[in-house]
Amino acid sequence: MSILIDENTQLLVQGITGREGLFHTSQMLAYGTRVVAGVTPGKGGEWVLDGKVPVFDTVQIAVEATGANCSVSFVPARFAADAMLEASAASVELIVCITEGIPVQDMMRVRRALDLQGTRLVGPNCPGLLSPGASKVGIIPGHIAKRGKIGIVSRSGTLTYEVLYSLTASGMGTSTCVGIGGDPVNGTSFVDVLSMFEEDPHTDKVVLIGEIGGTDEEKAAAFISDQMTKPVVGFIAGRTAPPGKRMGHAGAIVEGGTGLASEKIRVLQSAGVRIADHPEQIPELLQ
Amino acid sequence: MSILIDENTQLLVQGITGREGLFHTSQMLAYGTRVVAGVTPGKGGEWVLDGKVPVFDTVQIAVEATGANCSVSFVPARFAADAMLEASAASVELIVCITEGIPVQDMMRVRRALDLQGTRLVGPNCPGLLSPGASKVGIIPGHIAKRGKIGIVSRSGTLTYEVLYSLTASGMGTSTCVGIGGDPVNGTSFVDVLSMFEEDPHTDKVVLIGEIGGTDEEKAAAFISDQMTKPVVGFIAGRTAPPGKRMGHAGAIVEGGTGLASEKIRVLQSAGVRIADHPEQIPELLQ
Amino acid sequence: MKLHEYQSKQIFAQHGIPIPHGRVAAIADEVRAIAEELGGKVVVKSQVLVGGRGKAGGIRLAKTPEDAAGLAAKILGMEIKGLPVRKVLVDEAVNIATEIYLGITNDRTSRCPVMIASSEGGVDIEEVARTDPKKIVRKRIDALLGWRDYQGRDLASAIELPREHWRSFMSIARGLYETYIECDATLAEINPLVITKEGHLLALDGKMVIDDNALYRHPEIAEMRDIDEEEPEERQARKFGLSYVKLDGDIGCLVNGAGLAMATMDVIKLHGGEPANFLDIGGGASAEKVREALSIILLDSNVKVVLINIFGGITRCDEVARGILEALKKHKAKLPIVVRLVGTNDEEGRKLLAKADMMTAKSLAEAAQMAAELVKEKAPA
Amino acid sequence: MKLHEYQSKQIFAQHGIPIPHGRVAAIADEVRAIAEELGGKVVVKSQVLVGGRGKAGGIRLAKTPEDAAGLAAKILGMEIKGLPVRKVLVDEAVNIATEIYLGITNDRTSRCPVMIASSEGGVDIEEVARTDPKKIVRKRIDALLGWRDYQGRDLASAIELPREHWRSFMSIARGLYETYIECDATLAEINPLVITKEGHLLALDGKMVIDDNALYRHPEIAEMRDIDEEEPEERQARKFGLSYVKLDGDIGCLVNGAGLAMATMDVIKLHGGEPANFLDIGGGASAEKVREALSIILLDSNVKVVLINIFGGITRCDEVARGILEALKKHKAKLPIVVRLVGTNDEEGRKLLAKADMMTAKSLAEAAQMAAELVKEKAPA
Repeated sequence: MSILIDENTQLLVQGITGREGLFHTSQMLAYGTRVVAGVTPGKGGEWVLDGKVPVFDTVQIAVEATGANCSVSFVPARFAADAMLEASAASVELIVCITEGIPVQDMMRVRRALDLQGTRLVGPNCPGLLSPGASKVGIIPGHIAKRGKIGIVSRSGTLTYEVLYSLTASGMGTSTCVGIGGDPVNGTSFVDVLSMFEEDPHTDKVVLIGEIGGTDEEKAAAFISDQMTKPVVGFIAGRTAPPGKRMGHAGAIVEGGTGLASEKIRVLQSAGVRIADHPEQIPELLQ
Repeated sequence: MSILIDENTQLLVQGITGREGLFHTSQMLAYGTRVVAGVTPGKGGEWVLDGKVPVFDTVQIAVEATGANCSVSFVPARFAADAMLEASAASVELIVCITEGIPVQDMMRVRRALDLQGTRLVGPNCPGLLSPGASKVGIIPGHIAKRGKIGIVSRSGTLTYEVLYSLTASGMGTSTCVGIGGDPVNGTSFVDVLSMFEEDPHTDKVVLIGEIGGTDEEKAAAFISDQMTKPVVGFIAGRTAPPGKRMGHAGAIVEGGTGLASEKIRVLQSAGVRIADHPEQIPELLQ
Repeated sequence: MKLHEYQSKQIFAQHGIPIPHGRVAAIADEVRAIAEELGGKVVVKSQVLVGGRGKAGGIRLAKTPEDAAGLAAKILGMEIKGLPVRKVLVDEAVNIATEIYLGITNDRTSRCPVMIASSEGGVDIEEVARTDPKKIVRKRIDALLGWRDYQGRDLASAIELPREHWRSFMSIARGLYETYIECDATLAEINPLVITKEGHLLALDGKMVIDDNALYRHPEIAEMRDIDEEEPEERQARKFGLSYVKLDGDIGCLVNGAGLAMATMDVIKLHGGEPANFLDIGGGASAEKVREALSIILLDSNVKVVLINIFGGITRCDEVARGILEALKKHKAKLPIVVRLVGTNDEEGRKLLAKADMMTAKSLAEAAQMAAELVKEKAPA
Repeated sequence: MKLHEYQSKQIFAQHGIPIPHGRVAAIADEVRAIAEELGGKVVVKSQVLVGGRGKAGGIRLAKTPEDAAGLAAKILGMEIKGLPVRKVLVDEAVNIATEIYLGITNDRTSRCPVMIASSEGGVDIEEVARTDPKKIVRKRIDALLGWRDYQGRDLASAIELPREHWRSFMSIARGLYETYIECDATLAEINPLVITKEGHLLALDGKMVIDDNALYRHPEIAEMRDIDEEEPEERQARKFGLSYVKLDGDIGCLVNGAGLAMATMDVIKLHGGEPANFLDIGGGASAEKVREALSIILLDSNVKVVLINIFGGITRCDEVARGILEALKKHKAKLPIVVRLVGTNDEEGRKLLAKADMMTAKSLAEAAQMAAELVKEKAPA
């Protein structure tokens, strides 16, 4: 019915008493997500949202008290790395980090540490996850999607909403929508999510929304070509973007010719992915 | 016939052109060990010991050129951590580090990194390995042992020779003698070696030589009690040693009551290990 | 954030990397004095944040202090790729025997830092990477373990550096790694790293890019920002936390989210239009932020039509509408504006805008098409 | 290598850990001056490298500078556990509300550093560990990832530290970790870490032990060694790279290898003897090193018999024999010596010693038995 999150997801919100944390917690509760705990250091013992969610000082105490198995983090960028490591150390299985603006060297260390611990991370700088009708973890507007059999994975935020919106408008439903985030170093990749959708009996077709930069789309193309049986429709943002400000010679050497939208579209098409010219064309290509 | 090393071990010597490296390489060659390469930065291209062993600048080049699968290191303490990491990065499977005096914080980092890479380390501050008649990796005098069915594992150096010597004098032979070293943080533990001996069809009985400090003997006792079928004879050095200079309260708290010879002897005896009063008594207990 | 050569080299020197003696100057007389101090023979190097300074004549060798002052006067009047030269670095001239390359950057594919070396340093390093990739050697660095000396030796060996320079090379590689880590750089590069005829290694040129997200923990580096080098629009955008890139077209775009902003540009182009900019107002923008964003677009004289595309999630459409109205009031703009608002509080937003004179679109495609047609209508036939 | 309290606290302060104002002094007049500077009310603390200073009267509160000078005069004349007090630390007196504990050391079982905290700081922390182990909280630290702030919060929460002190506690924990790492400490401990009545956290006492193997990279710490605090024999041993511990018995032991040295002591005891020392000459000892080792033993007036047990591996028996002969010649010793030499070049070694008047044994057991009997023979019946 969904991947990564479902009705049984017991959610902990890191940074729950901040403006964004509080607002989106109320949205998630309203959607039906089981938000069992919040964490804000120094505010342990309080309750927020009319006494619906208890707040704890540390993730460890929150997990011990509530059995939370998933965390979503709205913690400010300068404390975000620590928050992810804290959740991982407390054996939270899935961490969804919404925070944007985390220094890339922090993320390189965090990603390595989380891999060693075996913790799955989605994000950072991502809109999170939505399994329509079951659970919402993050900030994707719930009302724009309905339950169905299309899996969506995206590096983008609002562009994803655009696609969800046009799917719903065309009468199509979604199994799970996964925003993996657009940062240079993040957790879960396209390939990770594609392989989950391939295994998921409740997903029939997949939408992949990529953008310029990096090689995640190229790896996805290789995976689709080698291991996927389900049809994939794609959109790559940035066809008209000017070549990015280059990072010296080293950047050019490391990135080589990769990262261009045209190249990503080419390899995805070779892998059998139907590429939309614009986001609102996706429902048509899924039919 | 042996564990860890045998006739097929292809040895690389790190620090081969130093005084100790060179002397012990000649000893190992004389014993029949297949020493295929040496490494000393800046001396790549030279040959040592009458042209018997080629020297390379880096471990990576040496491994590529010779297929070495085991390394023994005589590199001075301040460069030893780097040497182990270098060998591990070059995919050497077994590293034997003879060097003593390596800072303990270096070893904590090295051990963690080697574990992540899946590299086995014996030592540091150890005499190495001897599989009589097959291979010698390290500095254990080869002539004092003969091939047989007794496995030896020890935290000590010369005390191990003492035991080997008295075994040989009593007509007993050794499958493999493993000196794991006495440093607070090292690689292979008693339990690691005991489980290899337990699996080794050519080892009938095992000698364990421990000493005061740490909890390695206690863990060995638990393993012997739970999983070993082969008889084990032990000796623990330091029964008369004065309580060590304590490392503040933290040391006392961390170490607790552990580390004393009397306690180690007690738990080993409870696990069915026969404990010798003095090293030369070991052959008698093995009969 | 890019650093100038002279700033990068000063930081390198703090981490034990040898650099030529030299100082920065903004007027020719100072250059003469510095050249005298340095013994006469110097290199005068324009300090602008673009590549290709040498080919543009922005790097010149001077044989005497007089000569240096003359060249500096010329260079300080130049523009390189549109950027006026406001400072020059005056470095002692060195006798170059060999030029090699050493750099460190993030490898996003393997999610770790990577150190890169080549025996073929100098301006053509990227050409080498294309035509002779074996000459480019990389060492990935474990993000937790950090740089290890043996890796420097591996690189030195792989680029066939003569052994007498290994120790010095390893020390420079260590220093470059420390620079990269301690400054939160995304790039730290020495090109060329020269071996002088006297047999010393020296970082002749240096380049650093700092992770903007990490500047909060490096106030001393943040202060190095050279605002003279920014487009005024970009400076204004940065001030309000907006992500803005100026482009060549005539349809100004205001969008929330980078992916959606790029997709909007793509769809404009698909309908025959040309975007005048990339502008992402980010998530949860306030009316004030929207006002400033729209102001930047309205002040761009190339812009003929404005397209506003907002998909409200964290961002509230009513807040966006308020910001639009404030900007219009402030600038009394007469430009045609196409607006598409969907998502959180979109009804309220549309109501607010109903009073203003602007076109509304239901879909992104429709909005782009409208904008493109408006431009054509305005164009002289 | 142990550091004094005042040295440890100075290092702590360099890493941002708040400590009381204070200075060290060696004479009572200085103490008066320091006390005046600090405002009169001070604590005078003996600086010796043993525990139990407080119980021994080596830590005293002074109400006036005069009082401080008087107490210092007394303390500077004391011996604590056999160690003469040569310096006192004069610290401002603080108003203590609560005493907690914070320390970091190596956990050899899990092969990583471990930070330890307790709400029950002060002299009885080990008693707490025994009787109420739940009051002692530990945090293991990933050797590659290092200390993370959330761990400090976990500790603060676990010891039920009032929330207003968390930020300060986390900063101290971070500072203590940095101290431990940057000094290659095997222990860095604050006991007590006090909360003053004014609500500040302050490291009232400090202890550090540095890894001797890492001293080469900390010359500034190596210079802090207080040679007044060492036994002369141990100082001499350290000078020559020997590992020596003085004991209470009368059989001097000279052995190669720590394990064998301990086993030798065990076997001596098994035969009714009492070792006078632990002495490991290490691997591959030169004649000079052996000479110095034997000299230390021969100069110990408690020693009645010497037992030399060498199992040659790297160590060459002929080299050992040469060292023995040199020492005997130098000291003209008349003590009975039992020698057991086996291994590399043992024939040559035994030949060299044949000329000297000493007993040889074939096994360790035999050597120990001989030594023990010789002591009994020499003892007055």
